[in-house]
Amino acid sequence: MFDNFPLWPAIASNHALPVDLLYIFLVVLSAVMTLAIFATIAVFGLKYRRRHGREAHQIEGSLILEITWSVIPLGIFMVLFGWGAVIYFHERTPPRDSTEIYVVGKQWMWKVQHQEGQREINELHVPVDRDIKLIMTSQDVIHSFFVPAFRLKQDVLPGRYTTLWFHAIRPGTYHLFCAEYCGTQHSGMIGSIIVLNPADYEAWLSGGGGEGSLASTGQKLFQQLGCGSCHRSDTQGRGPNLVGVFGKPVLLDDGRTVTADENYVRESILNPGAKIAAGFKNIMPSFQGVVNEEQLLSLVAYIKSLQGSAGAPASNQAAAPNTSAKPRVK
Amino acid sequence: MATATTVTAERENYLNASYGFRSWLLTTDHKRIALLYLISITFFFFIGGFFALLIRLELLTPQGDLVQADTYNKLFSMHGQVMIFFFLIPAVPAVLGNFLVPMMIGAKDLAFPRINLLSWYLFIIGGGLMLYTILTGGVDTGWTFYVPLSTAFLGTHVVLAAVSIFIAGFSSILTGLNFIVTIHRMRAPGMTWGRMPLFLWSNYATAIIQVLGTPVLAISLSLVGLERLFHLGVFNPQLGGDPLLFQHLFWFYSHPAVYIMILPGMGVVSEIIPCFSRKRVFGYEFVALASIGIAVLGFLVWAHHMFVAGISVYSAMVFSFFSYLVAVPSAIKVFNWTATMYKGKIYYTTPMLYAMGFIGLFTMGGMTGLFLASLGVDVHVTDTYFVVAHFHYIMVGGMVMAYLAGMHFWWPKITGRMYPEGWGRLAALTIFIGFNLTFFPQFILGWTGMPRRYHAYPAEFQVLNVLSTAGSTVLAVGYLLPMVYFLWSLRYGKEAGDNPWGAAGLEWKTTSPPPTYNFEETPVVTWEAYNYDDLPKEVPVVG
Amino acid sequence: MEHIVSAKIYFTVWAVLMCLTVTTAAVSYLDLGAFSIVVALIIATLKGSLVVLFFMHAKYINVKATLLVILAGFFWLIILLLMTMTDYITRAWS
Amino acid sequence: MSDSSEALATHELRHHFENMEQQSGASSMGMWVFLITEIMFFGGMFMAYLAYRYEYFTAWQEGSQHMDFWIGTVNTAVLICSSLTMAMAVLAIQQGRRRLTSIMLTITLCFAIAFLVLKGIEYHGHWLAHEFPGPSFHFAGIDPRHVEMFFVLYFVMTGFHALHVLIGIGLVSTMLYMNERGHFSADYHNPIENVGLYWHFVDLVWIYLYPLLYLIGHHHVG
Ligand code: HEA
Ligand code: HEA
Ligand code: HEC
Ligand code: CUA
Ligand SMILES: [Cu+2]
Repeated sequence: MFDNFPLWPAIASNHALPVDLLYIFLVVLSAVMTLAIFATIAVFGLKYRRRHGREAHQIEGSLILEITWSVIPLGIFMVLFGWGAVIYFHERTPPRDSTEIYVVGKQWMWKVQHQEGQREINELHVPVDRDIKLIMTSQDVIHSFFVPAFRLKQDVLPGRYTTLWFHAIRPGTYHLFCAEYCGTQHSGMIGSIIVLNPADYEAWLSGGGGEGSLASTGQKLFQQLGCGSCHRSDTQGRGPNLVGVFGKPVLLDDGRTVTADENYVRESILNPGAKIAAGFKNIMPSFQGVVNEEQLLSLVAYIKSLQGSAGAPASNQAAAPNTSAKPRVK
Repeated sequence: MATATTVTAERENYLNASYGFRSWLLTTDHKRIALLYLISITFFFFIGGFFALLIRLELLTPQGDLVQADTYNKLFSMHGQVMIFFFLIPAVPAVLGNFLVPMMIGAKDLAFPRINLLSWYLFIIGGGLMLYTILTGGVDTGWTFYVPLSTAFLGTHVVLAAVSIFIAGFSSILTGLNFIVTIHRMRAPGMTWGRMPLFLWSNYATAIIQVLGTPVLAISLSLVGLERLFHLGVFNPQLGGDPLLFQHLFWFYSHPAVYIMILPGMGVVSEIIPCFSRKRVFGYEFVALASIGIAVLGFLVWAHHMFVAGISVYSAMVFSFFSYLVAVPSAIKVFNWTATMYKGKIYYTTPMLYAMGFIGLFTMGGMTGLFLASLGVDVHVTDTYFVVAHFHYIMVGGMVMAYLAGMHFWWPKITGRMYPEGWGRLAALTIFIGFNLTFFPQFILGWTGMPRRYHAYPAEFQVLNVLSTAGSTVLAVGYLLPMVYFLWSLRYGKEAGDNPWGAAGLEWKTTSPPPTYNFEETPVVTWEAYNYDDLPKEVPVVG
Repeated sequence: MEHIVSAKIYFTVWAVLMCLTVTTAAVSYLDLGAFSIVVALIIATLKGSLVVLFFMHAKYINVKATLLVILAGFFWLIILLLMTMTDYITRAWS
Repeated sequence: MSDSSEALATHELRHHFENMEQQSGASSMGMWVFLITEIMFFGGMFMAYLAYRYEYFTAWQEGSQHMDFWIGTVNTAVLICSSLTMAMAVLAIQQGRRRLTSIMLTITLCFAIAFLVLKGIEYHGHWLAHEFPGPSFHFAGIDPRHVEMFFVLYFVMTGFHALHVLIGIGLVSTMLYMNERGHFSADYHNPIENVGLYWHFVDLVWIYLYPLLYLIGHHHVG
């Protein structure tokens, strides 16, 4: 709004408007209520200020008034609750076919990997008018991905994936902040979100020196780590066939069923024993300390890409030693 | 009124009953312990305020130029920890509560006087450790100690700070324990629950929270300590530990703790407004029960601090819902205080000015709490200056004002002297103006997206930050004033007399300052609370 | 004023507690699936109640407020456990 | 001792109470309030246990199988017996039988020490089996990391419990000493009662720790 004295953050995503509306409602509501209370105090204060010869009237209270001023606020509060919850629910349910982008936070930078293979640091290029879903994790402490212009924020946790989705509506460059205190350079963990027109975005995509798509990086890794020696595209492997697993329910050997989402795949690679697929033995080694967060994400992307008949896992690749993988940076 | 500053042969009271350091440091008199607390927390308030001023100075310019990033992080961490655990939590309960609870129910002392003294010593040990932490390099965890940052990534005195807060927590538990037992078991004949001043109700509610919440803080800090010292990583993500579990445990205490920090202030205001309106409080039962309601419901809302932390969507909704429920009793209180002024006879004394300031600023702070409790809006404003403004409105605008209101109101009882009224009003006004100038801009900063705990910030936020810093200097002057004139009044203040305000309440029925055992003989209560129809129609000192 | 519980009651309670301990230990040899923890906790709660009621005299306390204190303790414990579990249990839903 | 009788007099009714009943009522209520803070303190650990057991079901089963079932069971019995003797100590002093009180307190102490010794043996066994969390932790079975978490909680919970036993030993010893010096009588024995309450509480915590740690996975080895 004003360069030096902003009163309103830019409005740049589909979430901005609903949040702003609720916010405006809240501002008006509380301004009215606060002014009403200030005014009442002022009026009483003047009208009944001490004067000689006037005495206070003793009043016990009034049940009707008490009920009124409990029930009416309660009603208003319930509206606020419902309204806020609806917005939140919408913010937390990404549309099915959103474009996925992977984000890793670490002290004190944001690392971004696109499906197409582009990598960025402290910058995120996204096209306007497309549903984008961010899948995020942290390499060390808790960070928080905050884009004021999108009215969005989500903590980024070590050991787990959290997600965020939006639909940018206006090209431009916007602030990206880390909003969870994460140590010395917390305030330096900032960057920009660059929202591009579709054409500019295509240009940007082709310009960047990507090393092949993320899934293909994952595929290479899959081969290097020897995953394929157990996970084959037929039913003969010692491990389950991973084609088509992602997004489906998996029956575990203790009888429970879980959905194979990003967190499940992640846990399966780092702590295979925690949840064992029914019908298999717990023979898969843990890859904790062998793959870092970014490699993990590429594996996830790869396993996700194994939908139906598309690229089957490389089946007869010999088990390669793990040395080629970079040790996990700490 | 006696204007003489000449010391007439004084009656024996708790101040002159005995002399010497020993008689203070080994005292079990609740009134003396209250004074020990008063001195200690005032000291910590100025330390915390000093850090606040440094924070504000750093934020005068967008670049991080005054102090290093690490230093800045220590500043806000220690500001938060000192202000919360060593100033605001003990402020009203341990000073005014200690002084007044036994007197208001007509008892000679708290139920466990020695435990009361022990609680002060624990406070001092905890405080001493905190000072040691500060002097030997400080701690930069934020006041929230979030893991795994605090357990695995920081090289500062995390364990020391945690231990100091653990110990201070015990002191707080013991105060609460004492109040609960005292209020249950020590009431004078005729002092039924329905006749208790609202100050007691709110301190009772506070005590419930102290007793039931603080141990959970103790265990969560212990677990942080164990993880740092012995690799017992309950929250360690490498072992599948969940950082959110720490947050659940921390906020299970720390949200109710915000009510530890406001309920006693509400109690103070519930005494002052009737007194200076010369009438009964409006809707006594509702104000009393609202305190208990806040204490209980306050335990059901903690995860509203975690809406973007990665908790489940459904759980977030449950906690948002309860956050709105807990706002209802606060609303009831605000309306009842306002209604108490209706058809009263209103005196603009210093305590009353503070109390009115409290209502206004608490309302604003509470209302912005409703913004935060709303899931959709909180996602945007959480961890921004909007939150910082919200809680300073309640804690500084609300509670510190209430604390000052109470100090002025009971100063004559505590010391037997009046403070200078003109200066008092001037200070109240200065604080009100300085406060709003400091913290109102922060709402806008937060809404436009400035994150909290930022050592440096984008240039467009500068103007509002400058305003805020300017305000904080006004505020500093405002807080120094009472320090000066309170000390002045100890010697030169007018003698107060037993009941200068013509106020209800047993504490005004004894002498000022009160004798060691409070009453010559145990009073028998035959009247309702706030019986202003039986009291002087005018405030004696004002006329 | 204060209630004196007879030694006989103490010994009976003690005997029951010992029996329950043996029972719960014995039952642990059976594979009851998900129920084994349920059974174990029911027995523990029985034992706990006996300790609180008799050894700790809760049954004989005539001060209502003290009873309230005890109930509050357990009630708040349940708040802590239940409300936190609302998060863990529903995390997988979305 | 001459000052002990004086102490007796001042201990009987402290100045700020109206009468003995008010004093002893306040004292036992105060103790209960203290105990519920203890409930919440342990509650935090039970919370951690519950959340992780929910998430890492198998690992909890596994970990529990590596508990020393017999020591755990015997220790449960030891604590129950100590609770009985503690209760008897309170009963004895209520009846003014000082000597019996001392005997009962002494037996309680013996049980408490036995508990700690057994616990120590158990810890030692875990140490030898590389079951102490940290760099030396080693576990061959399924899901070692989460099993390590089980052991973390095991040590934290039993460790804090053992600390309480230790404090209990200190308190019971103090009572024993004071009783020998003649501080207590049928009319005045609040401290013993409160220590009794404390001691039963320590037992109560163990009554829950025992199934949660030792029994949940036991049948697999049985
Ligand atoms: C004394 C301290 C205190 C008090 C009393 C409160 C009271 C409230 N607080 Fe606040 N809060 C804090 C101190 C306090 N808070 C602190 C310190 C933090 C930050 C911690 C940190 O992260 O460092 C915080 C953070 C905080 C958050 C988390 C923000 C975030 O980090 O994302 C939330 C979210 O729900 C919240 C909500 C509330 C609500 C709903 C109340 C309610 O109780 C308020 C109820 C009062 C009113 C509503 C006003 C009076 C009502 C009326 C006049 C009725 C009329 C109104 C209508 C009809 C609309 N607070
Ligand atoms: C009781 C609680 C309390 C109180 C009273 C205050 C009082 C003040 N607070 Fe603070 N504040 C917190 C609790 C409190 N605060 C908490 C919990 C946090 C969060 C910490 C965290 O993020 O972890 C916080 C954070 C916080 C921040 C955000 C820091 C950040 O996120 O980067 C800011 C910034 O402006 C701030 C400012 C102030 C100011 C200007 C005051 C003023 O009101 C202070 C006025 C008082 C004085 C100015 C004292 C006057 C004394 C002198 C003038 C003498 C000088 C002293 C000596 C020479 C020894 N506080
Ligand atoms: C020694 C054989 C082996 C190797 C090598 C191996 N796995 Fe596995 N994997 C298994 C077995 C067996 C299972 C099923 C049991 C289980 O869930 O632990 C499994 C399960 C999985 C699952 C869960 C699938 C489902 O249907 O539940 C994923 C995902 C997975 N592995 C990925 C990988 C990746 C990625 C690698 C390489 C980095 C890898 N695996 C290496 C044997 C192996
Ligand atoms: Cu990363 Cu703050
Ligand atoms: Cu809160």
